[in-house]
Amino acid sequence: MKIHFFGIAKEIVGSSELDYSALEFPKTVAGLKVQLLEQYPKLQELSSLAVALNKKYATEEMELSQNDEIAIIPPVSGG
Amino acid sequence: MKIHFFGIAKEIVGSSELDYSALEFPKTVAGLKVQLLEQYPKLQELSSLAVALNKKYATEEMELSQNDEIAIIPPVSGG
Amino acid sequence: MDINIKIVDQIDCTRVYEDLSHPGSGGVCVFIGSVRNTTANETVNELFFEAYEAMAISEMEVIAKEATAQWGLNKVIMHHAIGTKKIEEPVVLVGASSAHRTACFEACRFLIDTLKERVPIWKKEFFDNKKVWVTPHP
Amino acid sequence: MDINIKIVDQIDCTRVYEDLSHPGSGGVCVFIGSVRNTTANETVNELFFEAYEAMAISEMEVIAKEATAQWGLNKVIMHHAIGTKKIEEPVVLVGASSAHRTACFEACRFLIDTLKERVPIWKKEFFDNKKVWVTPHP
Repeated sequence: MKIHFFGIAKEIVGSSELDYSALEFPKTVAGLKVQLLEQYPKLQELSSLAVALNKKYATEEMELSQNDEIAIIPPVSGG
Repeated sequence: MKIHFFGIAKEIVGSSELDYSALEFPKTVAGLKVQLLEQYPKLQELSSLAVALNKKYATEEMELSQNDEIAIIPPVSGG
Repeated sequence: MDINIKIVDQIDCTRVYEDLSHPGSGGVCVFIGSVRNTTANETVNELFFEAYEAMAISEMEVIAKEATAQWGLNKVIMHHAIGTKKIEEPVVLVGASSAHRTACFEACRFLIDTLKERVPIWKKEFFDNKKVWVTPHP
Repeated sequence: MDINIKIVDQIDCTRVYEDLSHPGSGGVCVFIGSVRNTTANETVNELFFEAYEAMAISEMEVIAKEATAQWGLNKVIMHHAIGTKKIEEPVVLVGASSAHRTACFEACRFLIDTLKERVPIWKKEFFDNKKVWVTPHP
Protein backbone atom coordinates (compact mmCIF):
# COMPACT_ATOMS: atom_id res chain seq x y z
CA MET A 1 0.00 0.00 0.00
CA LYS A 2 1.48 3.30 -1.11
CA ILE A 3 1.19 6.82 0.20
CA HIS A 4 2.20 9.82 -1.88
CA PHE A 5 3.84 12.89 -0.36
CA PHE A 6 4.12 16.37 -1.78
CA GLY A 7 5.87 19.67 -1.10
CA ILE A 8 7.29 20.11 2.37
CA ALA A 9 5.77 16.79 3.53
CA LYS A 10 7.84 15.03 0.88
CA GLU A 11 10.91 16.82 2.20
CA ILE A 12 10.19 15.89 5.82
CA VAL A 13 9.50 12.25 5.01
CA GLY A 14 12.46 12.17 2.63
CA SER A 15 10.55 10.50 -0.17
CA SER A 16 7.65 11.09 -2.53
CA GLU A 17 6.25 7.66 -1.79
CA LEU A 18 6.13 5.27 1.20
CA ASP A 19 5.19 1.64 1.01
CA TYR A 20 3.23 0.08 3.88
CA SER A 21 2.59 -3.60 4.34
CA ALA A 22 -1.09 -4.49 4.66
CA LEU A 23 -0.62 -5.41 8.31
CA GLU A 24 0.81 -2.19 9.68
CA PHE A 25 -1.54 -0.07 7.64
CA PRO A 26 -4.00 2.05 9.65
CA LYS A 27 -7.74 1.59 9.18
CA THR A 28 -8.86 5.21 9.01
CA VAL A 29 -7.63 8.61 7.87
CA ALA A 30 -7.34 9.67 11.52
CA GLY A 31 -5.26 6.58 12.30
CA LEU A 32 -2.96 7.28 9.38
CA LYS A 33 -2.38 10.85 10.54
CA VAL A 34 -1.59 9.76 14.11
CA GLN A 35 0.89 7.21 12.80
CA LEU A 36 2.62 9.69 10.46
CA LEU A 37 2.82 12.45 13.05
CA GLU A 38 4.47 10.04 15.48
CA GLN A 39 6.89 8.74 12.90
CA TYR A 40 7.76 12.20 11.50
CA PRO A 41 7.37 14.74 14.35
CA LYS A 42 8.36 17.59 12.03
CA LEU A 43 4.96 17.16 10.32
CA GLN A 44 3.42 18.50 13.55
CA GLU A 45 4.94 21.91 12.80
CA LEU A 46 2.79 22.36 9.70
CA SER A 47 -0.28 24.57 10.03
CA SER A 48 -2.39 21.79 8.52
CA LEU A 49 -2.06 18.27 7.20
CA ALA A 50 -4.79 16.88 4.99
CA VAL A 51 -5.22 13.45 3.49
CA ALA A 52 -6.56 12.85 0.01
CA LEU A 53 -8.37 9.62 -0.75
CA ASN A 54 -8.70 8.82 -4.43
CA LYS A 55 -7.95 12.44 -5.40
CA LYS A 56 -10.49 13.98 -3.00
CA TYR A 57 -10.02 15.57 0.42
CA ALA A 58 -10.87 12.93 3.03
CA THR A 59 -12.51 13.38 6.42
CA GLU A 60 -10.94 11.92 9.57
CA GLU A 61 -13.36 9.04 9.95
CA MET A 62 -13.07 7.70 6.40
CA GLU A 63 -11.78 4.15 6.10
CA LEU A 64 -8.74 3.19 4.03
CA SER A 65 -8.63 0.15 1.82
CA GLN A 66 -6.00 -1.66 -0.22
CA ASN A 67 -6.78 -0.07 -3.56
CA ASP A 68 -7.17 3.51 -2.45
CA GLU A 69 -4.92 6.21 -3.87
CA ILE A 70 -3.69 7.96 -0.72
CA ALA A 71 -1.82 11.27 -0.59
CA ILE A 72 -0.59 13.55 2.15
CA ILE A 73 -1.43 17.20 1.52
CA PRO A 74 0.58 19.79 3.45
CA PRO A 75 -0.67 23.42 3.36
CA VAL A 76 -1.22 24.27 -0.30
CA SER A 77 0.43 27.36 -1.80
CA GLY A 78 -0.50 27.49 -5.48
CA GLY A 79 -1.49 30.62 -7.38
CA MET B 1 -17.12 79.92 -32.77
CA LYS B 2 -17.74 76.20 -33.12
CA ILE B 3 -19.50 73.66 -30.97
CA HIS B 4 -19.01 69.93 -31.45
CA PHE B 5 -21.82 67.43 -30.98
CA PHE B 6 -21.63 63.70 -30.40
CA GLY B 7 -23.87 60.64 -30.25
CA ILE B 8 -27.56 61.31 -29.86
CA ALA B 9 -26.94 65.07 -29.47
CA LYS B 10 -25.41 65.10 -32.94
CA GLU B 11 -28.51 63.31 -34.23
CA ILE B 12 -30.90 65.76 -32.55
CA VAL B 13 -29.01 68.82 -33.76
CA GLY B 14 -28.55 67.26 -37.19
CA SER B 15 -24.86 68.09 -37.37
CA SER B 16 -21.58 67.28 -35.69
CA GLU B 17 -20.67 70.96 -35.61
CA LEU B 18 -22.49 74.28 -35.26
CA ASP B 19 -21.00 77.66 -35.99
CA TYR B 20 -21.99 80.65 -33.84
CA SER B 21 -21.18 84.24 -34.59
CA ALA B 22 -19.35 86.01 -31.77
CA LEU B 23 -22.39 88.19 -31.08
CA GLU B 24 -25.02 85.54 -30.40
CA PHE B 25 -22.60 83.39 -28.45
CA PRO B 26 -23.49 82.86 -24.78
CA LYS B 27 -21.09 83.96 -22.07
CA THR B 28 -21.21 80.91 -19.77
CA VAL B 29 -21.72 77.18 -19.91
CA ALA B 30 -25.13 77.63 -18.26
CA GLY B 31 -26.08 80.19 -20.90
CA LEU B 32 -25.04 77.87 -23.69
CA LYS B 33 -27.14 75.04 -22.29
CA VAL B 34 -30.23 77.25 -21.96
CA GLN B 35 -29.81 78.41 -25.54
CA LEU B 36 -29.36 74.88 -26.91
CA LEU B 37 -32.27 73.40 -24.94
CA GLU B 38 -34.55 76.15 -26.30
CA GLN B 39 -33.35 75.71 -29.84
CA TYR B 40 -33.46 71.87 -29.73
CA PRO B 41 -36.21 70.85 -27.27
CA LYS B 42 -35.47 67.17 -27.89
CA LEU B 43 -32.22 67.65 -25.94
CA GLN B 44 -34.41 68.11 -22.83
CA GLU B 45 -35.38 64.43 -23.04
CA LEU B 46 -31.83 63.29 -22.31
CA SER B 47 -31.05 62.18 -18.78
CA SER B 48 -28.06 64.52 -18.72
CA LEU B 49 -26.33 67.05 -20.93
CA ALA B 50 -22.76 68.03 -20.12
CA VAL B 51 -20.49 70.58 -21.72
CA ALA B 52 -16.79 70.03 -22.26
CA LEU B 53 -14.47 73.00 -22.34
CA ASN B 54 -11.07 72.31 -23.85
CA LYS B 55 -11.50 68.54 -23.42
CA LYS B 56 -12.57 68.71 -19.76
CA TYR B 57 -15.99 68.58 -18.14
CA ALA B 58 -17.09 72.15 -17.46
CA THR B 59 -19.16 73.50 -14.57
CA GLU B 60 -22.22 75.68 -15.20
CA GLU B 61 -20.61 78.95 -14.18
CA MET B 62 -17.51 78.65 -16.36
CA GLU B 63 -17.07 81.38 -18.96
CA LEU B 64 -16.69 80.70 -22.65
CA SER B 65 -14.21 82.48 -24.85
CA GLN B 66 -13.45 82.66 -28.57
CA ASN B 67 -10.67 80.11 -28.63
CA ASP B 68 -12.23 77.45 -26.43
CA GLU B 69 -12.86 73.99 -27.79
CA ILE B 70 -16.50 73.42 -26.84
CA ALA B 71 -18.33 70.09 -27.03
CA ILE B 72 -21.78 68.87 -26.04
CA ILE B 73 -21.69 65.57 -24.16
CA PRO B 74 -24.93 63.57 -24.02
CA PRO B 75 -25.07 60.61 -21.57
CA VAL B 76 -21.98 58.51 -22.27
CA SER B 77 -22.32 54.79 -22.99
CA GLY B 78 -18.86 53.44 -23.64
CA GLY B 79 -17.50 50.14 -22.38
CA MET C 1 3.90 54.71 -13.09
CA ASP C 2 3.28 53.14 -16.44
CA ILE C 3 0.01 54.02 -18.14
CA ASN C 4 -1.02 52.67 -21.53
CA ILE C 5 -4.09 54.38 -23.02
CA LYS C 6 -5.49 54.07 -26.53
CA ILE C 7 -8.50 54.54 -28.74
CA VAL C 8 -8.21 51.85 -31.41
CA ASP C 9 -10.09 50.36 -34.33
CA GLN C 10 -9.57 46.89 -32.94
CA ILE C 11 -8.76 45.68 -29.44
CA ASP C 12 -5.78 43.34 -29.36
CA CYS C 13 -6.17 40.96 -26.42
CA THR C 14 -3.12 38.87 -27.23
CA ARG C 15 -0.62 41.37 -25.81
CA VAL C 16 -2.36 42.04 -22.52
CA TYR C 17 0.09 40.16 -20.30
CA GLU C 18 3.13 41.68 -22.03
CA ASP C 19 1.58 45.09 -21.48
CA LEU C 20 0.82 44.52 -17.78
CA SER C 21 3.53 42.22 -16.43
CA HIS C 22 6.04 43.80 -14.06
CA PRO C 23 8.80 42.37 -11.83
CA GLY C 24 7.16 43.92 -8.77
CA SER C 25 3.70 42.54 -9.55
CA GLY C 26 2.25 39.33 -8.16
CA GLY C 27 -1.09 39.87 -9.86
CA VAL C 28 -2.69 41.27 -12.96
CA CYS C 29 -6.44 41.74 -13.34
CA VAL C 30 -8.01 42.38 -16.72
CA PHE C 31 -11.56 43.15 -17.83
CA ILE C 32 -12.63 42.85 -21.45
CA GLY C 33 -16.06 44.14 -22.45
CA SER C 34 -17.55 42.61 -25.58
CA VAL C 35 -20.63 42.76 -27.81
CA ARG C 36 -23.40 40.60 -26.43
CA ASN C 37 -26.04 39.13 -28.75
CA THR C 38 -28.99 40.47 -26.75
CA THR C 39 -29.96 43.52 -24.73
CA ALA C 40 -33.18 43.57 -22.69
CA ASN C 41 -34.25 40.36 -24.50
CA GLU C 42 -33.89 41.86 -27.96
CA THR C 43 -31.47 40.44 -30.52
CA VAL C 44 -28.59 42.80 -31.23
CA ASN C 45 -26.88 42.59 -34.62
CA GLU C 46 -23.96 44.92 -34.04
CA LEU C 47 -22.81 47.99 -32.15
CA PHE C 48 -21.27 51.22 -33.32
CA PHE C 49 -18.95 53.25 -31.08
CA GLU C 50 -18.11 56.92 -31.45
CA ALA C 51 -15.62 58.82 -29.28
CA TYR C 52 -14.66 62.41 -28.60
CA GLU C 53 -11.18 61.06 -28.94
CA ALA C 54 -8.90 63.73 -27.46
CA MET C 55 -11.13 64.15 -24.42
CA ALA C 56 -11.66 60.39 -24.03
CA ILE C 57 -7.92 59.90 -23.83
CA SER C 58 -7.44 62.69 -21.34
CA GLU C 59 -10.33 61.39 -19.17
CA MET C 60 -8.87 57.88 -19.25
CA GLU C 61 -5.53 59.32 -18.16
CA VAL C 62 -7.19 60.99 -15.18
CA ILE C 63 -8.90 57.71 -14.23
CA ALA C 64 -5.69 55.69 -14.64
CA LYS C 65 -3.73 58.13 -12.49
CA GLU C 66 -6.43 58.10 -9.83
CA ALA C 67 -6.34 54.29 -9.73
CA THR C 68 -2.53 54.21 -9.65
CA ALA C 69 -2.46 56.56 -6.69
CA GLN C 70 -5.26 54.82 -4.80
CA TRP C 71 -4.06 51.22 -5.23
CA GLY C 72 -0.31 51.66 -5.75
CA LEU C 73 -0.37 50.04 -9.19
CA ASN C 74 2.71 49.19 -11.23
CA LYS C 75 0.92 49.37 -14.59
CA VAL C 76 -2.44 50.32 -16.00
CA ILE C 77 -3.94 49.72 -19.42
CA MET C 78 -7.12 51.23 -20.89
CA HIS C 79 -8.01 50.58 -24.53
CA HIS C 80 -11.35 51.37 -26.15
CA ALA C 81 -12.43 50.48 -29.67
CA ILE C 82 -14.45 52.70 -32.01
CA GLY C 83 -16.42 51.91 -35.17
CA THR C 84 -18.66 48.96 -35.94
CA LYS C 85 -18.29 45.90 -33.70
CA LYS C 86 -19.87 42.51 -34.30
CA ILE C 87 -21.17 40.03 -31.69
CA GLU C 88 -18.33 38.58 -29.56
CA GLU C 89 -15.86 41.28 -30.59
CA PRO C 90 -14.01 43.00 -27.73
CA VAL C 91 -14.81 46.70 -27.35
CA VAL C 92 -12.94 47.69 -24.23
CA LEU C 93 -9.91 46.34 -22.39
CA VAL C 94 -8.82 47.62 -18.98
CA GLY C 95 -6.28 46.12 -16.63
CA ALA C 96 -4.15 46.75 -13.57
CA SER C 97 -0.91 45.23 -12.30
CA SER C 98 0.00 45.26 -8.59
CA ALA C 99 2.02 43.53 -5.88
CA HIS C 100 -1.02 41.78 -4.37
CA ARG C 101 -4.25 40.60 -5.92
CA THR C 102 -6.82 42.58 -3.97
CA ALA C 103 -5.41 45.84 -5.31
CA CYS C 104 -5.51 44.80 -8.97
CA PHE C 105 -9.06 43.42 -8.69
CA GLU C 106 -10.41 46.55 -7.02
CA ALA C 107 -8.51 48.85 -9.37
CA CYS C 108 -9.68 46.97 -12.47
CA ARG C 109 -13.31 47.22 -11.37
CA PHE C 110 -12.83 50.94 -10.70
CA LEU C 111 -11.30 51.44 -14.16
CA ILE C 112 -14.24 49.96 -16.05
CA ASP C 113 -16.94 51.45 -13.78
CA THR C 114 -15.45 54.94 -14.00
CA LEU C 115 -14.80 54.66 -17.74
CA LYS C 116 -18.49 53.86 -18.24
CA GLU C 117 -19.50 56.86 -16.14
CA ARG C 118 -17.16 59.54 -17.43
CA VAL C 119 -15.35 58.79 -20.66
CA PRO C 120 -16.98 60.50 -23.69
CA ILE C 121 -17.72 57.47 -25.83
CA TRP C 122 -21.15 56.60 -27.22
CA LYS C 123 -22.69 53.33 -28.31
CA LYS C 124 -25.38 52.80 -30.92
CA GLU C 125 -27.24 49.49 -30.92
CA PHE C 126 -28.37 47.96 -34.21
CA PHE C 127 -31.43 45.72 -34.04
CA ASP C 128 -33.33 44.06 -36.90
CA ASN C 129 -35.64 47.00 -37.47
CA LYS C 130 -34.20 49.92 -35.53
CA LYS C 131 -30.98 51.51 -34.35
CA VAL C 132 -30.69 53.51 -31.14
CA TRP C 133 -28.06 55.50 -29.30
CA VAL C 134 -27.80 54.01 -25.84
CA THR C 135 -28.75 56.71 -23.37
CA PRO C 136 -29.04 55.48 -19.81
CA HIS C 137 -32.19 56.91 -18.26
CA PRO C 138 -32.26 57.91 -14.59
CA MET D 1 -21.17 25.17 -19.52
CA ASP D 2 -17.72 25.39 -20.97
CA ILE D 3 -14.85 24.69 -18.60
CA ASN D 4 -11.20 24.79 -19.65
CA ILE D 5 -8.80 23.41 -17.03
CA LYS D 6 -5.11 22.63 -17.40
CA ILE D 7 -1.84 22.04 -15.59
CA VAL D 8 0.83 23.30 -17.98
CA ASP D 9 4.56 23.90 -18.20
CA GLN D 10 3.95 27.41 -19.47
CA ILE D 11 0.94 29.67 -19.20
CA ASP D 12 -0.13 31.09 -22.56
CA CYS D 13 -1.80 34.46 -22.00
CA THR D 14 -2.20 35.28 -25.67
CA ARG D 15 -5.26 33.04 -26.18
CA VAL D 16 -7.24 34.14 -23.16
CA TYR D 17 -9.87 36.13 -25.05
CA GLU D 18 -10.37 33.39 -27.64
CA ASP D 19 -10.82 30.94 -24.77
CA LEU D 20 -13.35 33.09 -22.90
CA SER D 21 -15.32 35.04 -25.50
CA HIS D 22 -18.92 33.99 -26.01
CA PRO D 23 -21.86 35.51 -27.95
CA GLY D 24 -23.89 35.72 -24.73
CA SER D 25 -21.15 37.45 -22.75
CA GLY D 26 -20.81 41.18 -22.28
CA GLY D 27 -17.80 40.81 -20.00
CA VAL D 28 -14.76 38.71 -19.36
CA CYS D 29 -12.62 39.02 -16.22
CA VAL D 30 -9.18 37.48 -16.03
CA PHE D 31 -6.63 37.18 -13.23
CA ILE D 32 -3.01 36.28 -13.91
CA GLY D 33 -0.73 35.52 -10.98
CA SER D 34 2.97 36.00 -11.61
CA VAL D 35 6.36 35.71 -9.92
CA ARG D 36 7.14 38.83 -7.92
CA ASN D 37 10.75 39.84 -7.26
CA THR D 38 10.29 40.14 -3.48
CA THR D 39 8.42 38.46 -0.67
CA ALA D 40 8.35 39.97 2.82
CA ASN D 41 11.14 42.36 1.73
CA GLU D 42 13.50 39.58 0.63
CA THR D 43 14.68 39.26 -2.96
CA VAL D 44 13.24 36.21 -4.69
CA ASN D 45 15.21 34.66 -7.54
CA GLU D 46 12.70 32.13 -8.79
CA LEU D 47 9.83 29.89 -7.78
CA PHE D 48 9.26 26.19 -8.22
CA PHE D 49 5.74 24.73 -8.43
CA GLU D 50 4.76 21.14 -7.82
CA ALA D 51 1.25 19.72 -8.25
CA TYR D 52 -0.63 16.58 -7.33
CA GLU D 53 -1.82 16.80 -10.86
CA ALA D 54 -4.83 14.49 -11.10
CA MET D 55 -6.29 15.85 -7.87
CA ALA D 56 -5.46 19.46 -8.78
CA ILE D 57 -7.44 19.09 -11.98
CA SER D 58 -10.41 17.50 -10.27
CA GLU D 59 -10.40 20.20 -7.54
CA MET D 60 -10.27 22.93 -10.16
CA GLU D 61 -13.22 21.30 -11.92
CA VAL D 62 -15.22 21.38 -8.70
CA ILE D 63 -14.37 25.07 -8.21
CA ALA D 64 -15.20 25.95 -11.83
CA LYS D 65 -18.57 24.17 -11.61
CA GLU D 66 -19.38 25.89 -8.32
CA ALA D 67 -18.60 29.30 -9.89
CA THR D 68 -20.59 28.50 -13.01
CA ALA D 69 -23.64 27.56 -10.94
CA GLN D 70 -23.37 30.53 -8.58
CA TRP D 71 -22.77 33.27 -11.17
CA GLY D 72 -24.36 31.78 -14.31
CA LEU D 73 -21.12 31.88 -16.28
CA ASN D 74 -20.82 31.11 -19.97
CA LYS D 75 -17.18 30.03 -19.78
CA VAL D 76 -14.49 29.41 -17.18
CA ILE D 77 -10.76 28.95 -17.57
CA MET D 78 -8.25 27.77 -14.91
CA HIS D 79 -4.64 27.10 -15.91
CA HIS D 80 -1.78 26.55 -13.47
CA ALA D 81 1.89 26.18 -14.36
CA ILE D 82 4.34 23.76 -12.74
CA GLY D 83 8.14 23.68 -12.70
CA THR D 84 10.62 26.53 -12.33
CA LYS D 85 9.28 30.05 -12.94
CA LYS D 86 11.37 33.19 -13.24
CA ILE D 87 10.47 36.71 -12.11
CA GLU D 88 7.61 38.18 -14.16
CA GLU D 89 6.55 34.81 -15.55
CA PRO D 90 2.84 33.96 -15.26
CA VAL D 91 2.08 31.01 -12.96
CA VAL D 92 -1.70 30.94 -12.86
CA LEU D 93 -4.45 32.17 -15.16
CA VAL D 94 -8.13 32.12 -14.19
CA GLY D 95 -11.02 33.79 -15.94
CA ALA D 96 -14.79 33.96 -16.22
CA SER D 97 -17.15 35.04 -18.98
CA SER D 98 -20.68 36.28 -18.23
CA ALA D 99 -23.55 38.41 -19.51
CA HIS D 100 -22.83 41.27 -17.07
CA ARG D 101 -19.61 42.46 -15.52
CA THR D 102 -20.36 42.08 -11.82
CA ALA D 103 -20.74 38.32 -12.23
CA CYS D 104 -17.43 37.81 -14.03
CA PHE D 105 -15.51 39.98 -11.53
CA GLU D 106 -16.93 38.18 -8.51
CA ALA D 107 -16.50 34.77 -10.09
CA CYS D 108 -12.90 35.48 -11.12
CA ARG D 109 -12.01 36.54 -7.58
CA PHE D 110 -13.68 33.40 -6.22
CA LEU D 111 -11.73 31.22 -8.69
CA ILE D 112 -8.31 32.48 -7.60
CA ASP D 113 -9.14 32.69 -3.88
CA THR D 114 -10.54 29.17 -3.80
CA LEU D 115 -7.73 27.79 -5.95
CA LYS D 116 -5.24 29.16 -3.42
CA GLU D 117 -7.15 27.56 -0.54
CA ARG D 118 -7.91 24.13 -1.93
CA VAL D 119 -5.99 23.07 -5.02
CA PRO D 120 -3.05 20.75 -4.20
CA ILE D 121 -0.20 22.78 -5.66
CA TRP D 122 2.93 23.80 -3.73
CA LYS D 123 5.35 26.64 -4.21
CA LYS D 124 9.03 26.70 -3.23
CA GLU D 125 10.74 30.09 -3.02
CA PHE D 126 14.40 30.39 -4.01
CA PHE D 127 16.35 33.18 -2.29
CA ASP D 128 20.06 33.95 -2.53
CA ASN D 129 21.04 31.68 0.32
CA LYS D 130 18.02 29.49 1.07
CA LYS D 131 15.03 27.81 -0.48
CA VAL D 132 11.76 27.25 1.35
CA TRP D 133 8.44 25.59 0.71
CA VAL D 134 5.79 28.23 1.26
CA THR D 135 3.60 27.02 4.13
CA PRO D 136 1.11 29.61 5.30
CA HIS D 137 1.09 29.70 9.10
CA PRO D 138 -2.13 30.32 10.99
